[in-house]
Amino acid sequence: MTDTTATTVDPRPDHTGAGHRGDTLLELEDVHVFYGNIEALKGISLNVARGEIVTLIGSNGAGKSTTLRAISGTHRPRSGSIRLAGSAIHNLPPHEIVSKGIAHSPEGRKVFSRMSVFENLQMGAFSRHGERIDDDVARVFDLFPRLRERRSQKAGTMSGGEQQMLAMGRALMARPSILLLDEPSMGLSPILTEQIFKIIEEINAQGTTVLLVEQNALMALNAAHRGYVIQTGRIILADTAANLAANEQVRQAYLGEI
Amino acid sequence: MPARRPIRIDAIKLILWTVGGGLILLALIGAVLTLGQGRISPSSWQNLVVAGIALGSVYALIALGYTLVYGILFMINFAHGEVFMWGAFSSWFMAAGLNEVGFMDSNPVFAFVLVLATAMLISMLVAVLLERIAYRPLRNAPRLVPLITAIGASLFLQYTARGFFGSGVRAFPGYNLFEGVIDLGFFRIDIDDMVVILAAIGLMLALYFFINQTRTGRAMRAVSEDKDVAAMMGINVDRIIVTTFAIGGLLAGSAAILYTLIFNQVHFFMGFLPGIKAFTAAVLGGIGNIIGAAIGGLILGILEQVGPNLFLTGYNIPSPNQLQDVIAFSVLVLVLIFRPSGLLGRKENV
Amino acid sequence: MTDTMTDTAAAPAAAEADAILRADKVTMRFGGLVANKDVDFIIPRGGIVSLIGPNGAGKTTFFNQLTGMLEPTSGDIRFEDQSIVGLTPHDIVELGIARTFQNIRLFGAMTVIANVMTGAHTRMKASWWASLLKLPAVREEEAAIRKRARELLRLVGLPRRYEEDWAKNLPYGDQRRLELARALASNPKLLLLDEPTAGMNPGETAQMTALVKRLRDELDLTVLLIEHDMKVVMGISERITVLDYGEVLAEGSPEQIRTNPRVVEAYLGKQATQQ
Amino acid sequence: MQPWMKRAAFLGLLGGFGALHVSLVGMVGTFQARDFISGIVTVGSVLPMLIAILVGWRAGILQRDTDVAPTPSRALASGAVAGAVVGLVLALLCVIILNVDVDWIFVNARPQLAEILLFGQGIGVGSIILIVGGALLGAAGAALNVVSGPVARTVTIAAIVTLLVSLMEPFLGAVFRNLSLNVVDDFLYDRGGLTPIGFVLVYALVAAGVYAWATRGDRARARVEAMPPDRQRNLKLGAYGVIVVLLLLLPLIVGQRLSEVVGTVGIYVLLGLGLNIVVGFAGLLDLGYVAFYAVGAYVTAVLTSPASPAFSPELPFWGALPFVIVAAAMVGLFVGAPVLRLRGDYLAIVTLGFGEIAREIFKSQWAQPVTGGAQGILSIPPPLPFDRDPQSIYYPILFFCILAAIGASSLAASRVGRAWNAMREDESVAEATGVNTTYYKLLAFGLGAAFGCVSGALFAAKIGVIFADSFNILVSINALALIILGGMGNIFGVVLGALVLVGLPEFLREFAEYRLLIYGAVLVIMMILRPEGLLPSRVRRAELHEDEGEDDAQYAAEAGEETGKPVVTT
Repeated sequence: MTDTTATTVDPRPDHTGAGHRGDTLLELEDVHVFYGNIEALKGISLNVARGEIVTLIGSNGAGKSTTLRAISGTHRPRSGSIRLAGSAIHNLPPHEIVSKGIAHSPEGRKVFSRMSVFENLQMGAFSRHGERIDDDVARVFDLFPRLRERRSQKAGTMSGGEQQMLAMGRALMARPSILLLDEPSMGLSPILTEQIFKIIEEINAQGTTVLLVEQNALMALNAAHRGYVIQTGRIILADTAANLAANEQVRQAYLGEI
Repeated sequence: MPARRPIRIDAIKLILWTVGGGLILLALIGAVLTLGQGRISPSSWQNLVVAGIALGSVYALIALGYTLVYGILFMINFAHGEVFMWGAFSSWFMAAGLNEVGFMDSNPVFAFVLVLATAMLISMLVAVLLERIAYRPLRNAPRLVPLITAIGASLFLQYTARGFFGSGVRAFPGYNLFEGVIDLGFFRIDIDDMVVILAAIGLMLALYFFINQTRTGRAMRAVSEDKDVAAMMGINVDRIIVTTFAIGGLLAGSAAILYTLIFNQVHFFMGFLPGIKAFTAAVLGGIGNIIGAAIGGLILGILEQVGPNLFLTGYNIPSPNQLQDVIAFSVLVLVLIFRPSGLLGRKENV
Repeated sequence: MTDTMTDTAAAPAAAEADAILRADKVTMRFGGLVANKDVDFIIPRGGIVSLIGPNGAGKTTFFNQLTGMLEPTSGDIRFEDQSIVGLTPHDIVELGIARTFQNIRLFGAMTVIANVMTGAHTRMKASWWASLLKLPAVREEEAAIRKRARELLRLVGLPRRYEEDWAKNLPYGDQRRLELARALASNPKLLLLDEPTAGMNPGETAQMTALVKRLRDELDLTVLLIEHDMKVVMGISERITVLDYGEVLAEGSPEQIRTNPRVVEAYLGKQATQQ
Repeated sequence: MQPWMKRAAFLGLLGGFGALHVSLVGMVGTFQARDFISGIVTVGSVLPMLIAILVGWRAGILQRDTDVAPTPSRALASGAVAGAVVGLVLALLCVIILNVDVDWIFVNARPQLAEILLFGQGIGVGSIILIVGGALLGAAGAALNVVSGPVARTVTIAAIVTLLVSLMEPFLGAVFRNLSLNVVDDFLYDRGGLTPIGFVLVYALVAAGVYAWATRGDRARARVEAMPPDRQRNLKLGAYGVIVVLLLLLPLIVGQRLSEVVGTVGIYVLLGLGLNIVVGFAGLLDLGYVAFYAVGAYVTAVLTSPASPAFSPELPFWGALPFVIVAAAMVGLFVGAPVLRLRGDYLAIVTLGFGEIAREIFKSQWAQPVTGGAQGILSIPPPLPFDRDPQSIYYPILFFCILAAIGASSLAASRVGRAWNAMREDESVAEATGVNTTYYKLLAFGLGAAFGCVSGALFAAKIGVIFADSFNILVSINALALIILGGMGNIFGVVLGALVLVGLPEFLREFAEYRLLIYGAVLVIMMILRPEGLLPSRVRRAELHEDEGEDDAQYAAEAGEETGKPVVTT
C-alpha cells in the first residue's frame, strides 16, 4: 500500500475567504474506494474547517454516501489518506474513529428500532466509557423537544420525522467535533425538511462542525457555508455555497432549473 | 356501504391445518387411552417428568447458544452441537486424569469445579475458533453460504474428535458428590437431576442479567439490530460477535457437564442429536429470544421423556421410546406450521 | 373524515364512471398500529394518478394491498369490477397489474433478458412437462417471448449490448429502466410505480417522466405512482391523492392540491407554495 | 525480528497445526500403507510435505499483507522460514510422543507415528531432517511465486495430477489388467503407487500437456470459435458422441469389480441431479433429501422382494417403478407443503427433521411388519433378469442418469427454470412478477423427490439388501457436498462432484475412514474460497460473489461507472 504522507495542499479553489471559519478539522486526500472491482470514489480530496457546515451534493450513485462511509471507517478506502485534526484515521476501525470525535448519522436514519428513545441515546454515547451523560441527554431533548415526550417509547414505532430527530440526537451524544449527516431530509415532508435544516444550523451554531450530504441541493446550499459537487466518484466543483447556488451548471443539474 | 368480499380458501393452508390438527388430535386420544389403561404408575410419570425437566434444562442451555448467535448473525450455527461435544470430551480427560490420581475422591467439589471449568473453557475455545476461521470470512455472504459452512465445520469437528480420541464410547467416571436421592415422601428427586436443574436456572439468570443490564449486553443488542450502525456508535462489532460465540460456548460447555451427569458417557457423535433438539427448542421458544429458549428447552425435554409413553402406549405401539425423536421433530414441524415465530418470538418473516 | 368527503366530492363525476381500480374504505392494521384508515381511492382508466405523503403515511402499505402482498384488514379493492382482495400477487399480475419497487429489486444474478422474460411469466403457457420434453410449441413460445423482451428493452431505452449482462452490473438509472421493462413484460393494464425517480438527478428525472408519459400513450396503460419529488408529481399527474397518518387528507387535480390549505399546512409548507 | 519473518513464522505455525491435525487424526499413519512413489515416499509422509509447500507458497506472497518489497530472495527466505516452522512443530510433537504417554487422549499419538514422521531416524537426526526438509519444501513452495505464471501452473497441476494418478492405482491398475495391458501396469505401478520411472514419465507427460495448453490453448480455442456455427455444433455433437460411447463401454473397460463402484457413482449422480433441482435451481436447501432416497428404496424392496413381510405377490423392478414414482410425488408434497412458507435456513433444519423421522419410523419395531424394522429387507431382485452383476446393473443406472441430465438441463433453460431462478433470487419479487411460488416450490420438491426415489430404487436393486440405518443424514450431506463441490446449478458439476467425492474414496479404501472429515473441510474451504464450486453455472457465480451484503449492493450500485451522463462539465 502506498503511504502518502506528503502534506500537499489541495489545489482546488475551496479556501474562498468567506466560508473559511477556522483551522482545518477534516481533510481527505486522494481517497479511492472500491466495492469489489468497481471504483466508487476515484480520488476524492476535500477539507472541512472547524465550525463550518460543508455540503456534498450530487446525484444518486455519485459517491456521496460512500465518502461519508469512508470517513467513518464503515467502508475502508483502498488508498489515499483521511486526517482528523492532522492525524491519520483511514486505517482505524470505525469504533476508534468514533472516539476520535466523528459521529455519523446514516442514510435512512437506522435507529435501533427495538430499543427505547433513551436507550438509543445511550448507545450514541457508547464510545464515551462510563461518563455521565445526563447533560447531553438534556441537551438533545432541548434541541428536539418531541423526543423528550417519547423518552421511553420504542424507536421503531415513531414517525419518520421523529426517527430522523432521534438519529441526529443519537449522533450528537458522542459529543463529536464533526457530525456527518447523510440525507437528513430523505422521505420527510417539505415542511419537516425545513425544520430539520433549522436544527442543523442550530447544532452548528452551538459549535459542532457539520458535513452534510443531501439530495435536496437547494436546502443544503442554503444552510451550508461551502459545498462540493461530486459526480461519478470525483469532485468536479468546489466553492462557497452562495457561489455554487449561483452557478449556472449547478442550477441546471441539481436545482432542476432548465 | 360495508365492503363485502368473497371468502377464499387457501388449499395448502387447509391441508396443513388438517394434518397438524389431526396429529394433535391423535396425540390427545392416545393420551386419554394411555391414562385409561393405567399401566404406568403415578410415580413413573413423576420420574419421567423430572427426567424431562433435567434433560430440558440441558437443551435450554445449548439452545441459548443457537439463539444468541442467531440473534446477532442471523445464521444457524449448525456446529454448535459439536461445541458441546468437545466440551464433554475434554472434560472426560480432566475427570479421568483426576480420577487416576485419586483427586476425584479426596476432593470431589474441587474436582467437579475443575472438570466443569475444563468443559466450559474448551467449548468456548472451539466456539471462538469456529467464528474466527469459518464464519468471519463469510460475514456478508448470502444466507445459505454460512449454513453450508456450518454443516462442513460440524462434520470436521465431529470427525476430528473421532480421529483424535477414537470412535469408542467412554464411560464418565462418576462424581460421588451427587449420589443419592432427596425424598420428601410425596416427591423424590435424584440429587444429580436437581443439580442439573438448579445449575441451568442459575446460568440462565446470569445470562439474562448480562444481556439486559451490562454495557456489553446492550452492545450485543445494538449489534443484533444493525451491525453497521452499531460500529458507527463506537462498538467494536467483531469483538461483540466473538463475545457472543464465547458465551454460547461457555453455556454449551456447562450443558455438556450437566449432560454427562445424566448420561455418564462421551462419544464423538454425541453432539448431533442434542444439537438438533436444542435448535428445535430455540425455534419452539422463538429464536432470538432468551426466555423462549429456556421455555422451549423445558417443553421439549418433557415431551421427549413423557411423550412416547403418554401418546403412544394407548395405541399399543411396541417400544414407543424408539419413536421419541420422531415426536421431537414432529413438534418442530408443528410449531413452524402454526406459529412460525415460536412461542415468544417476535413477528418476523420466517 | 368529513373534510375528506368534501374533497372527494369535488372530483369530477366523469372519472367515477370509468374507473379501472376502485378502493373502498380500505383499512390496514398491524397489531395496534393503523397504517391505512378508510381509504377511498379511484383510478380513472388511462390516467396518471399520484399518491403523495410523508414517509410512514401509509403509501407503500396501500400499494402493497393493491398488489396483493398484504391483505386489507377490512374494505374492498376492485380491479375492473372484480374484487382482488385475498388474491395472491401472482394472480393480480395475471389480471393485469404490474409494479416496480422503490429500492430497485431486480433478479441481480440473472441476465437482463432473463429478467424481462421472467416478467412475461404469466403470459406464457409452457407447462413443466412440456418444458422437460422441450416440445416444439415450447421452443416457439420461448423465441416469441425473447423477441418481445428485446422490443421492450428497446422501448425503455436499454441498449442491446446489455442483454447478456447480469442485471446487478447495470448502472443505477438503467436498473430502473430494466425494472420498468420487466413490469411491462406482463402486458399490464395498470402500472404501479413506486418512486420511479428516486435517486435520479433532474436530467434523468425529466427523461423518466417523459418515458412514463410515452408508455402510457403507446401501450394504453393506466399509471399510479408514489412520488416524493413535487416537481415530478405536479408535472405528470392528472390527479393527486395526499395521504397523512394513513388517511386521505385531500384528493384532486394538481392545482387543487397545491392550493389546498390543509395540504400546505400539513405537508408542503409555506415555502413550497411560494415557488 | 523483521515483520515479514514474523509473518512467515506465524503462517508456519498455522501450517504446523494443520500438520499436527493430520498426524493426530491418524491420516499420516493410515496412509503410510500406501506408496506414492514406490520405495521412496509414502502417501502418509506426503501429507505434511504438502502442507509445508502450501504454507511456503502462501508465505512467499509478500506484497499482499506487508510493505516489504517482494524480492525473489526474500520470498524464498520467507517460504523457508514458514516451512521450517512446520517441521519444527512436528519435531516437537515427536519429542512429546516419545517421552510422554499421551495415547490415552490422542489415540494415534503412538511411537509408530513418531517413527513415520522422523523417517525412521532417531529423534536427533529425524528432527533435523524435518526442519531442514520443511525449509526446503517451503522455499520450493515460495518459488512458485517467483517463476513465471505458466511455469508455476504447469509444475503445480502436473504435481497434483501425478499424485492423483498414483492414488488411483487400484482403479487404473485394474483397468490396465482388465484390458490385458499388464505390461503398462507393471511399468507404472508397484506396491500401490507409481514406480520411480512411472512417476517421472507421468509427470513429464502431464507437464508437457499443461504447458502446451497454457501457451497455445488460446489459439486452439480461437480456432474452434472461428469455425462456422454448424461445424461448431458438429464438433460438440461429436464430443458428446465419444462420451456416450465411452460410457456405454465403461463396464467392459473397468472390469467387474470396479463396475460396482461406477454404479455407486451413478446413483449419486442421479441423487445429485435431483437435489440440484431443489437446491441449485430453486434455492431450497433440503437437508432431508435422504427421505426420498429411503422411500424409493423401501417401496422397491417391499414390492419386489420375496422376503418382504408385507406385500406379495412380488412385482419385477420395472413393475414397481411406477409405484416408486407415485410414492415420490406424494412424499415430495408431504415434505414440501409444510415447509412452503419457511425461510432458507429453517427449511434446512425442518427437512433434516423429516429425514430423521423417516429413518426412525422405518427402523422402529412399530413399522416392522412392513419395513422389517432393524432387520431390514433382504433378497431384492435386480432390475435386469440376469444375475446380480454390477456390469448389468450399470446400464439402468446410466439410462436414468442420462434421462435426468437431459431433463434437468431442458428445464433449466425454460420458463420453469427462470421461475425457479427468480424465486431463489428474491421470492417476494418473483411472486410480484407473476410467479406462483407455491406451485414452483412444490414442483421443485416433487421433481427432486422423483429423482431421489428412482435413485433409491436403483440402490435397493443394486445391493439387494436394505437397512434403515443406511439412510442416515450422511447421504443427504454426501449429495449436498457433491453438488457444492461440482458447482451448484451445473449438471456437469454434479458429475464431477460425484466422481471426486464418491468415486475417489471408493478407489482409495484408506480414505473411507476420513471421508467425512475431508467432506467437512471441503465444504468449509469451498464456501470461503470458491462458493460457486469447481464448475459454476453463470448465475450462481454472480449470486455467490455478492461479497458485500445487501446494503452494500445498494452502495455498489452507486459506484456504477456511467451513472447518468455527465451533468456538469468542468
